[in-house]
Amino acid sequence: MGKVFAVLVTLITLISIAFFVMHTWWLPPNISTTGKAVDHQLEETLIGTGVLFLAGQLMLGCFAWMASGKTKDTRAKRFPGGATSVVVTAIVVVGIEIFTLTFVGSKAWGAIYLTPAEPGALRVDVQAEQFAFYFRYPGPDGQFGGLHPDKIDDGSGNYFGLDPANDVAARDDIVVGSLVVPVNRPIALSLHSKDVGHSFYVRELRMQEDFVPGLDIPLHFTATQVGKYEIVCTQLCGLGHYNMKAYLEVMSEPDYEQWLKTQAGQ
Amino acid sequence: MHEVSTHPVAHQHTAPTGFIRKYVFSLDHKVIGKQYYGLALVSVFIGMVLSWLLRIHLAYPDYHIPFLSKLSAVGAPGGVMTPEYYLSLLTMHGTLMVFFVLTNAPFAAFGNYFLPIQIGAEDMAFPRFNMMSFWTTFAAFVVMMASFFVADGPPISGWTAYAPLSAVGRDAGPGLALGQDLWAISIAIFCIASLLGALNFIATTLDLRARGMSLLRMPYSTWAWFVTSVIALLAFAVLLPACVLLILDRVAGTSFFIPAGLVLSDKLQPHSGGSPLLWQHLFWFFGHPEVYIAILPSIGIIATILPVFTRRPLLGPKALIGSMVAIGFLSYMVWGHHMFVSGMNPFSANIFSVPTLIITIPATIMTLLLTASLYGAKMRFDTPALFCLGFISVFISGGISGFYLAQPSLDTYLHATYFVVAHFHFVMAVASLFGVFAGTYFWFPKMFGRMMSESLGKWHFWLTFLGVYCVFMPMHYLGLVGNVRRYSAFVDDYLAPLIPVHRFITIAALLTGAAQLIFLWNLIWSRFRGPVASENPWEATSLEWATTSPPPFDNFGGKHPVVYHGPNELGVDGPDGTDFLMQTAAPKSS
Amino acid sequence: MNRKLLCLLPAAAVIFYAVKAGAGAPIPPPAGGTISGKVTYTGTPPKMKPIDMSKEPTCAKQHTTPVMTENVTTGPDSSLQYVVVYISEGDPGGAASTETVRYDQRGCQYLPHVLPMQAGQVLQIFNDDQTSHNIHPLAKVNPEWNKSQPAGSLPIDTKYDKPEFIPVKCNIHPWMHGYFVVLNTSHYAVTGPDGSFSLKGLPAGKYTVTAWQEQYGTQTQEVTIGSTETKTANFTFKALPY
Amino acid sequence: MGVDVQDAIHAGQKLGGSGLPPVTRNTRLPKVALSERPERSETGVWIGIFAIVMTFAALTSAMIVREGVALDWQHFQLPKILYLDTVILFFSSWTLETALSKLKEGENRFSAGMTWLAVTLALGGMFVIGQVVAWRVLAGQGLFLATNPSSSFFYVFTAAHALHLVGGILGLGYLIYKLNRTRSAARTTGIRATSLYWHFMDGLWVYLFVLLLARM
Repeated sequence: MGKVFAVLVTLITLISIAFFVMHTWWLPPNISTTGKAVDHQLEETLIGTGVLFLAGQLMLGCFAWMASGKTKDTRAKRFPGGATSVVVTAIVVVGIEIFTLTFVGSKAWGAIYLTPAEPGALRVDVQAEQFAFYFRYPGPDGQFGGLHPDKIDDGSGNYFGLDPANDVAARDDIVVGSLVVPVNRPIALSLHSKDVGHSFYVRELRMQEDFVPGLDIPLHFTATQVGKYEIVCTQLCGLGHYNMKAYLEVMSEPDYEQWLKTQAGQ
Repeated sequence: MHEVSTHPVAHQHTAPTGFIRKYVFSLDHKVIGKQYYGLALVSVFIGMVLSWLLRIHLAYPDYHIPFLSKLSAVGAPGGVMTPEYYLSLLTMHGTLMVFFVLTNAPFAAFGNYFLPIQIGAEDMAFPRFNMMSFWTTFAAFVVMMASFFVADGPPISGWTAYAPLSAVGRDAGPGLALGQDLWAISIAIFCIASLLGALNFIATTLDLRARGMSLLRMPYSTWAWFVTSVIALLAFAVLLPACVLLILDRVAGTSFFIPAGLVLSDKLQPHSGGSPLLWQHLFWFFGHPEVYIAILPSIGIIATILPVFTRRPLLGPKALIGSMVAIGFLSYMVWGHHMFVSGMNPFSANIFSVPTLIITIPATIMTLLLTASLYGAKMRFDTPALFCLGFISVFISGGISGFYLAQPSLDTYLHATYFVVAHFHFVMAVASLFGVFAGTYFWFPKMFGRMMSESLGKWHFWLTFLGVYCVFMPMHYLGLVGNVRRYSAFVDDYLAPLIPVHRFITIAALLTGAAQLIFLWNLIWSRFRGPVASENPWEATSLEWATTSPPPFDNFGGKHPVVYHGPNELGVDGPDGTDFLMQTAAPKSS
Repeated sequence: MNRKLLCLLPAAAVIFYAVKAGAGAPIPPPAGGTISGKVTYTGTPPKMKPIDMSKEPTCAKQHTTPVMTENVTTGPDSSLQYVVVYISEGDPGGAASTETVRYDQRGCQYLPHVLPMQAGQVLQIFNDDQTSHNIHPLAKVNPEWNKSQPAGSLPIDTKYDKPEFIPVKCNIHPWMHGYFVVLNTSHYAVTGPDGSFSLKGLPAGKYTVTAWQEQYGTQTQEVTIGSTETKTANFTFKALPY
Repeated sequence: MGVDVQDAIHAGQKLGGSGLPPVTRNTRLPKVALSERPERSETGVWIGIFAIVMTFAALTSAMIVREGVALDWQHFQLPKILYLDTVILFFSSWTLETALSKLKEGENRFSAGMTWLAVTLALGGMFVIGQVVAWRVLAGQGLFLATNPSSSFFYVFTAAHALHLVGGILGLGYLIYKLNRTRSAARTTGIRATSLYWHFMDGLWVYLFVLLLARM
């Protein structure tokens, strides 16, 4: 019985690890300047924990195997070093693991969340609502119009609650359904929600941040690859949660300028 | 064996007569324990069926399930789930499993039945409170179930009920009107019940220990229940006011969690200034300790059972107990790791991540102690033993993924993906349930006086063990691809290729679930047909095995056990050729 | 067997066309008077905005030209579309018509944008898209409900008993916006792209005709007509750029 | 590992030698001046106190956070009657103590003790009524539960405390009823538990009152 268990555990462990090693299912390539550190961190963790996982399961398996054998004197074999060795090993091994991970990891985290966006960054105002993202560019005047929740009217496409009648800055604001940004240019997002909690998740940016109703949350990134990527909501926000998405379109500088012109025209 | 002492262990009360007092409103902790177990059993099977429905919908979105349209014509027109009904069932699955199964089965059920016996008491410290706490829990259960039958179904805000989604009411979507009210009320009631229960456990452990039962002589399970009840006492004491504030926001128009200027369903909400993050902080201050409320009792149960089958004392009893206490203590400093990307100050993420990683140390110590205790043993592979081994394996698997989620820098990618689902199902749900299974196979003879079928038990183990790995291991891969959880359908371009993986998981889940029917059948069959159990069939040392199976009303037939040893007297030269000493074994006076 | 079938084919064809012709036969014009007219605006109406459906590819690819918002839909020589014109007073009313009103969700748009119906008349809502929709009529007088309709599921049958202008929105696709206009009368019309309308089959009498536009509200006119007379009633709304 | 087993066995043999097993120390309780072994009910109250402290701590932090996140916090004057209430509750603690001392003195002072208990009960009732009056006063000023976060928290805090105090009143009532039956303090349990809870309620109120004074 113990032998069966040992074999089964070993098989499960090896198969599980195999899929990790073979990258059968894997992250999409990173396209942000801060993402590299995250990927590096992930590799570190994968190796470290992979070893622990393998060691733990195999140890369990092989002890179970031994335990099913013919051991005459039960007092004969004690775990070398007894409890103390176990405790010490745990503290040392896991301790080292933790120390290195925190040390390296906090840098990766800091680069994304603790450093402010460059002053020259392109500002985009992001509003999440049930169940879509809308993006606002300041328009030719470089000014964002003020927001008035009481003016919000999806029927007339006024998703943000702008007041063009009285607010000149709001008149040329560009509101679109996808986030279009120039490549290699720092982008500074300001996340705010119209109704409930949502989240901004772009796998390729290695980034996720919640929209919290009542707060404006800053988030900044620099995309290094031209292309079209999905922005999805990861915070349960209601019945359309699964369908709440938008596209991040990273364009070359000229394409972006062209796009901006056409938008301003409408 | 027993020594009669005049030391007042528990107040004398006589066995009740009459069905109601005996089986329904009973003061007997053993009956109450069974009642908790029954409630957990009902909940776990409802929860399991819900998970089946969810899995089927994910893998085969267009598959018609006629029975669903019976359950809710609105929620599943023609047997196909609407997105909101998927979320309703998801919420109920989570709520039932976390509160009514993982909190009730290993802690309330087994704790109620065995904590007093293991410390040599006649009953709980406050039998009336004990009865109240069960029936309050039952009331909570009924209220929760009622939400299935209200107009637009159970709430869709998940078991974490994040505000403002859970707070603004019907404008936020179906299920968030009456359904969410019932949810909040039910949880509030559940908190009261758990507080009563925890209070009772603590008082019992402190006051009613038999003569000679020093704290360090208590079995690990008792220790686990004791530590858990302390955690529960403080955790539910925070969730309760949180629920009250939520209910006030919903029904009384206050603004604790709802900020100003929210527009839902084209209506400007009449609230101002509330803080959604406040709910998250209050909830997770309860929510994370809740994880340990679910897992610690199982660890204790495993640590109690394993030595009985390795026939040797567990490695480092003090280290194990110390780790439990350490975890209980640390569990209050880590709640923020659920909120790394919640929009709270990113500095605090680094701060919360440290204790979160540190808490893995006591966890590792416990796992290693359990594993190392197998070394060089001659093991008896009865079903409880197998589930002990299974527990260690899944606990390792689930614990490992904790390393990832404890790091903010990785959480930015993995948060709210199936990686998280895999993590907490392994470490919290499956591990805890393996503890419950082990406990059931181990204590069933004591509870019902009959052994459970070994062959059925073994089938149950192998299928379940293999099954859970097939169900939850692939979810790690889904998480790495960035498959978001709580989606009722996968419409994103990058999710379509993952559907086959989801199909595999669904089929595995259905089969694993079916394997649980073997367990259910085993319970029923053994209850009536199982071979009659002796007083101490497993040759264990703790006090519950020093009385008849099942124990008499006052547990020890009027005697007051006196304890001479710790629970670790295994692999020693016991009386008449046995290899163990009961805790009550009087030392040879030579 | 096959030959028989072949012989039958022409016959079948003949019958088929006969039936079709019968169906297509001109219906005699309804007795009673007619009120017709045109709805226009003065001033500058707001510019309709293009709707970005990229979120829902199955819908986006159904539209070659971008779909515009429809809250103030204008036509040639300053005509206004989607204005509901109906008899608000003078119509004795009577039992609700038995024919069902059809409301479609196609290409992530509500068709029609404005749907008038008689109180008590059966309303059938269809989802013709490959995606789940959600219908949430924000009724205040009538009961409010909010249901999702997965792709390929049965139509939703419902009705409204009290007259009301009900905004309808899809919770899944925020841009989907329309109106149910529940009326006490069976005499109503919605202005077409050229802003014209006509209320036919009115018994002789004195009527109050009301025109309703979702953004600019209502206007009324008194009209008296004889049994077969046709009168004109034009409405003009004042439009603002914002 | 083996060490542990050996220890235990030795311990066992030592026991065997001395014959008497060690008696469990049952006074593992928060420090409290007690002559005799504590009653179980007292342990229960102590544990309950921890839970209640936790609850009010949670509410307090919630209030501080809530006051910080938005600018909509309006300060208002606490109703004057709360000062009176505070005095009443203080006084009730004192009457309770006198009652207990009288009861301890023995059978001859029993009825006096009972009278003081009744007084305490009455004072407790007066306090609750006082709180209700305070709510009426605020309502009179147009400050209702949902008017403003400050008023919301005021009602929540006072109501939560009043609810717990009602529990104390019921306990006290039950104690009086039992004493009346047994006619003796010696054979009645739960006296010290009740007084402990009552004094805790008193202290809790003082904390709340100061807190509310500072924040409202």
